[in-house]
Amino acid sequence: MVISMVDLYSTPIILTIILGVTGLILPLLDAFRRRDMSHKVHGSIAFGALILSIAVILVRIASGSIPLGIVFTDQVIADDMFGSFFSIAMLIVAIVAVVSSIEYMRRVPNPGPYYSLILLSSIGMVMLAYSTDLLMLIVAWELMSIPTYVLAAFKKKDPLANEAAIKYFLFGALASGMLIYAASLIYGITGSTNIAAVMQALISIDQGLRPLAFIALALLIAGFGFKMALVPFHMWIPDTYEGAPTPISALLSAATKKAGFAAAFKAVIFGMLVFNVEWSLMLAVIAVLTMTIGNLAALTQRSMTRILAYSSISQAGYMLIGLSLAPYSDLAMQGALFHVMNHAVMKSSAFIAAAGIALVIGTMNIDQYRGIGRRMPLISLVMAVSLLALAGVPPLNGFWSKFILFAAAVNAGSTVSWAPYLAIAGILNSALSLGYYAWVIRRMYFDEPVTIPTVNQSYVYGRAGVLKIKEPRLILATLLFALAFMVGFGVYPAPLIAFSQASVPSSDVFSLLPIEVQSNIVSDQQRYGGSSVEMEVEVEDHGDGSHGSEGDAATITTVVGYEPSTLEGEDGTDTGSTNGDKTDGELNATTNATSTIGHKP
Amino acid sequence: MSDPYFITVSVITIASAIIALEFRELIYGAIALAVTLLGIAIFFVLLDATFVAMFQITVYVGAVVVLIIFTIMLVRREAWLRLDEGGRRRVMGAVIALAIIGLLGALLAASSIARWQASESVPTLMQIGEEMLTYYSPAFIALALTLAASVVGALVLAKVDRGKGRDKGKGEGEGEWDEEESSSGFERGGELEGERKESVEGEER
Amino acid sequence: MAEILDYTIVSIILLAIGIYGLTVKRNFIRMLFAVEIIVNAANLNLVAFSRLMPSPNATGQTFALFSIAIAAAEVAVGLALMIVAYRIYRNIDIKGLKRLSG
Amino acid sequence: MSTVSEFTFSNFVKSVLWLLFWILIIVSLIALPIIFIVLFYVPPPVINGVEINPYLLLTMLTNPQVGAPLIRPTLESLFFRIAVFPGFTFAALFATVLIFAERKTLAKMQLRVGPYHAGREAFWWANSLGGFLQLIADLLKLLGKEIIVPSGADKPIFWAAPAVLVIAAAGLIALIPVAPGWVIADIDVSLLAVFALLGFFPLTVLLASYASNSKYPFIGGLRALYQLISYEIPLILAVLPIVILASTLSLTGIVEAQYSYWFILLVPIGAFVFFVTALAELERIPFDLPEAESEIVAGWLTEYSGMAYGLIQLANYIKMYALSALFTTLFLGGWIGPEFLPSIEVFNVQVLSSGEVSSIFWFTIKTFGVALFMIIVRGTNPRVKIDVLLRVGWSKLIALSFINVFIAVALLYLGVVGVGH
Repeated sequence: MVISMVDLYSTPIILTIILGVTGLILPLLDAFRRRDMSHKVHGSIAFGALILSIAVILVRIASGSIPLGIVFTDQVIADDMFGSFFSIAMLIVAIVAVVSSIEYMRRVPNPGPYYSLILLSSIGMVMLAYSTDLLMLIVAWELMSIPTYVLAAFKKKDPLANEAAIKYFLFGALASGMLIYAASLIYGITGSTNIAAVMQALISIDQGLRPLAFIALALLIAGFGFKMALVPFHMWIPDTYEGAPTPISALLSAATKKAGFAAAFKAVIFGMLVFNVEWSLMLAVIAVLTMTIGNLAALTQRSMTRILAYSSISQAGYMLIGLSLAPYSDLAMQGALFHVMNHAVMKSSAFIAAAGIALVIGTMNIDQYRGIGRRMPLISLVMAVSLLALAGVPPLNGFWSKFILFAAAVNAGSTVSWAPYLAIAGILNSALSLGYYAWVIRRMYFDEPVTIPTVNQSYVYGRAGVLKIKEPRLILATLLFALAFMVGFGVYPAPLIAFSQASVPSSDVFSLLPIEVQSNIVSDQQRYGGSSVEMEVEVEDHGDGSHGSEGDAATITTVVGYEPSTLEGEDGTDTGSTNGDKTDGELNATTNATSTIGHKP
Repeated sequence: MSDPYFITVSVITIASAIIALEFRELIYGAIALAVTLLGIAIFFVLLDATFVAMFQITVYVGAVVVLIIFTIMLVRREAWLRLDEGGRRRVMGAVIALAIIGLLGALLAASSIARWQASESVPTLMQIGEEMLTYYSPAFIALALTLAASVVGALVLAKVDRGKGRDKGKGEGEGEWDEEESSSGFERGGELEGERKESVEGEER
Repeated sequence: MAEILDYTIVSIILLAIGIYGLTVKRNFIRMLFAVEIIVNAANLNLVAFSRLMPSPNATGQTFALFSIAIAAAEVAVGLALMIVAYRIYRNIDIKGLKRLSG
Repeated sequence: MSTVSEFTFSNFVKSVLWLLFWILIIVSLIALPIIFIVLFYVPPPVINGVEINPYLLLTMLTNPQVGAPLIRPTLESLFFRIAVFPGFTFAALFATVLIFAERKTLAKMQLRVGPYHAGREAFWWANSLGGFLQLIADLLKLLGKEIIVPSGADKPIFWAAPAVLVIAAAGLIALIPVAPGWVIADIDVSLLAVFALLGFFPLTVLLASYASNSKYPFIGGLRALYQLISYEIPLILAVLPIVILASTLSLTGIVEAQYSYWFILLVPIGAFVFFVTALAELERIPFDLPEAESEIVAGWLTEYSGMAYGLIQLANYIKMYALSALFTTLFLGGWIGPEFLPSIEVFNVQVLSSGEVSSIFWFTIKTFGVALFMIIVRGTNPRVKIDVLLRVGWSKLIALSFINVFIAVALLYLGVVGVGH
């Protein structure tokens, strides 16, 4: 038996080293100095590490060495485009949270551990996105969750934060217990924890073991559902987002939730590939429920964080459309990924804007937002834009991802009859969500300014009566980045679409697997988007389906995706996408992607 | 099913799990939990996994239960710990639990694992070690970081912040919470009080 | 020697007890107990499968070791949260707990 | 109805006769039937193919030579091992000797004039054993004393704690190999099992201090918790290099790995750290903060009296024996030593081979030496402060044990020792 160590130069390992070393040094800096250093120092170090990590991912993508799509290997982590996509999304949110925390949390003691925990949590998210093994997935899941329990309670004297953290902790612990239980059942059925091996073993599963697989599937969906804020498991979301420090709410809503989706893609969509018929309708029902209940509850709220929390729940419903339709439509997963990236930016910018406003006027109550549009024009602008983007108003990026999702639903109508109803539900819900988004915007811009309570005098200048408000600079900087992202990709979404398209596998894998159950899976030359694409599923003799602690060499390499060389110039596109700029050249793949989008609906 | 050791241990384990949740004195609940965990460890021994069993005892009895009991002793006088649940709620919970047992048990019994034949080969300690340090090495790193994160987090939370230097007054005031204020509306309790206090201080300066 | 079905049934009973605890109890420490019971049920499953499946392998035991360590880390954080709560609520009464509703 | 009367000889005789009468009744009505039932229904033990029936036992009384071939199989039976030789009796005897040695050594070192007359006449031939009977007197005193349970105490825990301590300590001695093959529970992860059992002590101490419902025990219990938890980590880390060098978790395997070098020669830092942490683990001076009598009465032991206290002390000294034996096993080569003692033979049947006798001798001598060293440390050192204790434990000892681990790894890579001799 030869089990090779993991490649030390693969992206997740490099990221782990960068973020892990920084994350472990940060709290030690405090220990060796007599006085706490300020949030600025620690925050800058954390910011540097996160930027460096994103740069590493971009360089790796640019070098063309990362295989496209999702790769399942006989290792516990695989360096693929899917992981890179999610990592970039989550690291962007982490950066936003870090930068805004420098200002927002500046009086909370213990800055070292604070940023260290953010970094450790982002390692968890990154490893989660790259993991191809259930055990790795669960450990990364915990690495992501445990720091956030602490971060949510970081204001130790605030009972609200403590309550929020305790609630979050209990649901999180329940979720991880369920995941471990599900993984134990899957291990029992298949004899392995490697997702590729699980996938293969489930294809030829004994009929008598199917009930166990269903228990495992239900537990997996429930476990991930807690993090993804799906409807029967969403109870903790508003309280936690309200109680936690707002940058941490942004991190929770925009990053750990995405990690939940990444994990669900890996474990449910691919690990449980064989059962796609069984789970897709269930997921679709949950999706509609999630959207509707989230939106309805948001309508009744008066606190900005709670509105955003419920909106976050409803957005999870949109992403779930992508998950539920993944087997039936090429576009579904791509749309879901695109929406993941968009939602990461939109939601974090909305949270940070709320934090910026709260920093000055001292409240999250939207009734106090009257006339804030004139006093804090920039923050209000970003808030308005991100709310509109969340609602999916056309020239903004949120429109495109929702559009692709609904297109996927219509597209899948040819296979499953219920799919178009998802699109209808989604459109109706978008209209519904405009109800409360517009309410906030109305408060900000159309209501007369009253004497707003301005708690933080240091932001106020001018004489009494003509109060002007300085907008917090660092928060503003992150918000302007987000604004550029939202408007930029709203006007010109092609690069992001191409990136998300590069990160999803060809949908043929879904139609392929359940039919050809017993024999080896034939690799097939597929035409996709005008460029020749090769999807290969190599299965070398793997014995009983385990990666095997005994027996001979077991090599399972399941590559679901394209050859790296098919999309030329991918690098330029991606660099553009994360910097929030438009790229120069019209790329081959990009045009193809957009044209595909154009045809399908 | 005719193994007397197995039956004894499972009865003790399940009974003490119920006692852990239902016994009125929390500290006895913790002891019952320890018994449950020991019972699981004995199951591991019956399953020829001595290493896991010993690890379980070392971690759970040596650390986790001690921590739990320490916390219980620290906070045991607190009234809010003894929030009682209604009878209806309890009945509902019991129904849910029985439904889970019935449903999943039936599914299990229907599945083909009942016909599995146990093999003679036993996984050895060497295999565990090898797997952990080769195949699972990234997971091992992640686990190390998880433990580091939990230590950092627990220390930060448990530590009493005495304001130091520049941040003194502000840091303390930050999270302070005034009941009247925050129960009145939707406002955020914590930081706002702090901000307000801080602004007052700023004016004084 | 007990069969695999016996172990899984014990494990499912423990899972049900854990879920019962989490749905019924309103006491943080009890809920922590319930979580521990669930994790231990999963561990029992893992080790039982690892030994009694048709071709035994060590992965289940390795998994159980990982999950024990994870549970310990989780408990440490949970109890730290508890101590923070204790410091906050030491001076006030029970109604503080009702603040976050819905 | 008898009232309190003066002591007269006739009364005395009457009461003695009365007693005899009742004993006779009980024996004939209850004990005899039970004996017969046992004889009829319980199959007699079979040792080495020979059925040990009452007839054989009676024969042995007249002709001991018959029993000679059965001695060795009896020694190898599990019951004997648990109850007598490497097991409980041996450990308890060792503990008794340790208590006595401790008293004598401390008295010599600190010029204490103690009760040295008790037993001086009985042991007239060995002057230094004077005061030996004091131990028995202590035992009788503890047995006779009333056990006072404080009001408001948590009674079940209060009663169970000493028993759990003794059981955990007895579990420790089950794992220690005294000579080749002479170990009660020879499991392949016995070193880890030692740590698992050591984990019971802080828990029980904490519970006992909580159950006493009293201030000083509570303080003592918390101190014990801090101390035991913080010293368990360096203790485990100090043992890690041994596991690396011997590449086994079995104590027997570790001893066998030391036939060429004792591990104390390879990892002396580890031995030092282990010794210090073992002192802390035993709550002995200089780390006896949990029961610091000049500060908090007797710490978590304050409310215990009578035989409960005696049990706790027994557990403590058995634990002391176990940790000394563990030190011997891990660092001093366990039973390894030159074979020089003759074998033990009974009626020309060999009971213990020469190697076994020497092994037991060497093991006992080494263990006793380690224990004596602990006693000397106790006699010459003051108690440390709690903050010093924690700081030493968390920073210095852990750092030392990491250095130690690196040394072991370096030794392994330099090829000085290979994995698993």
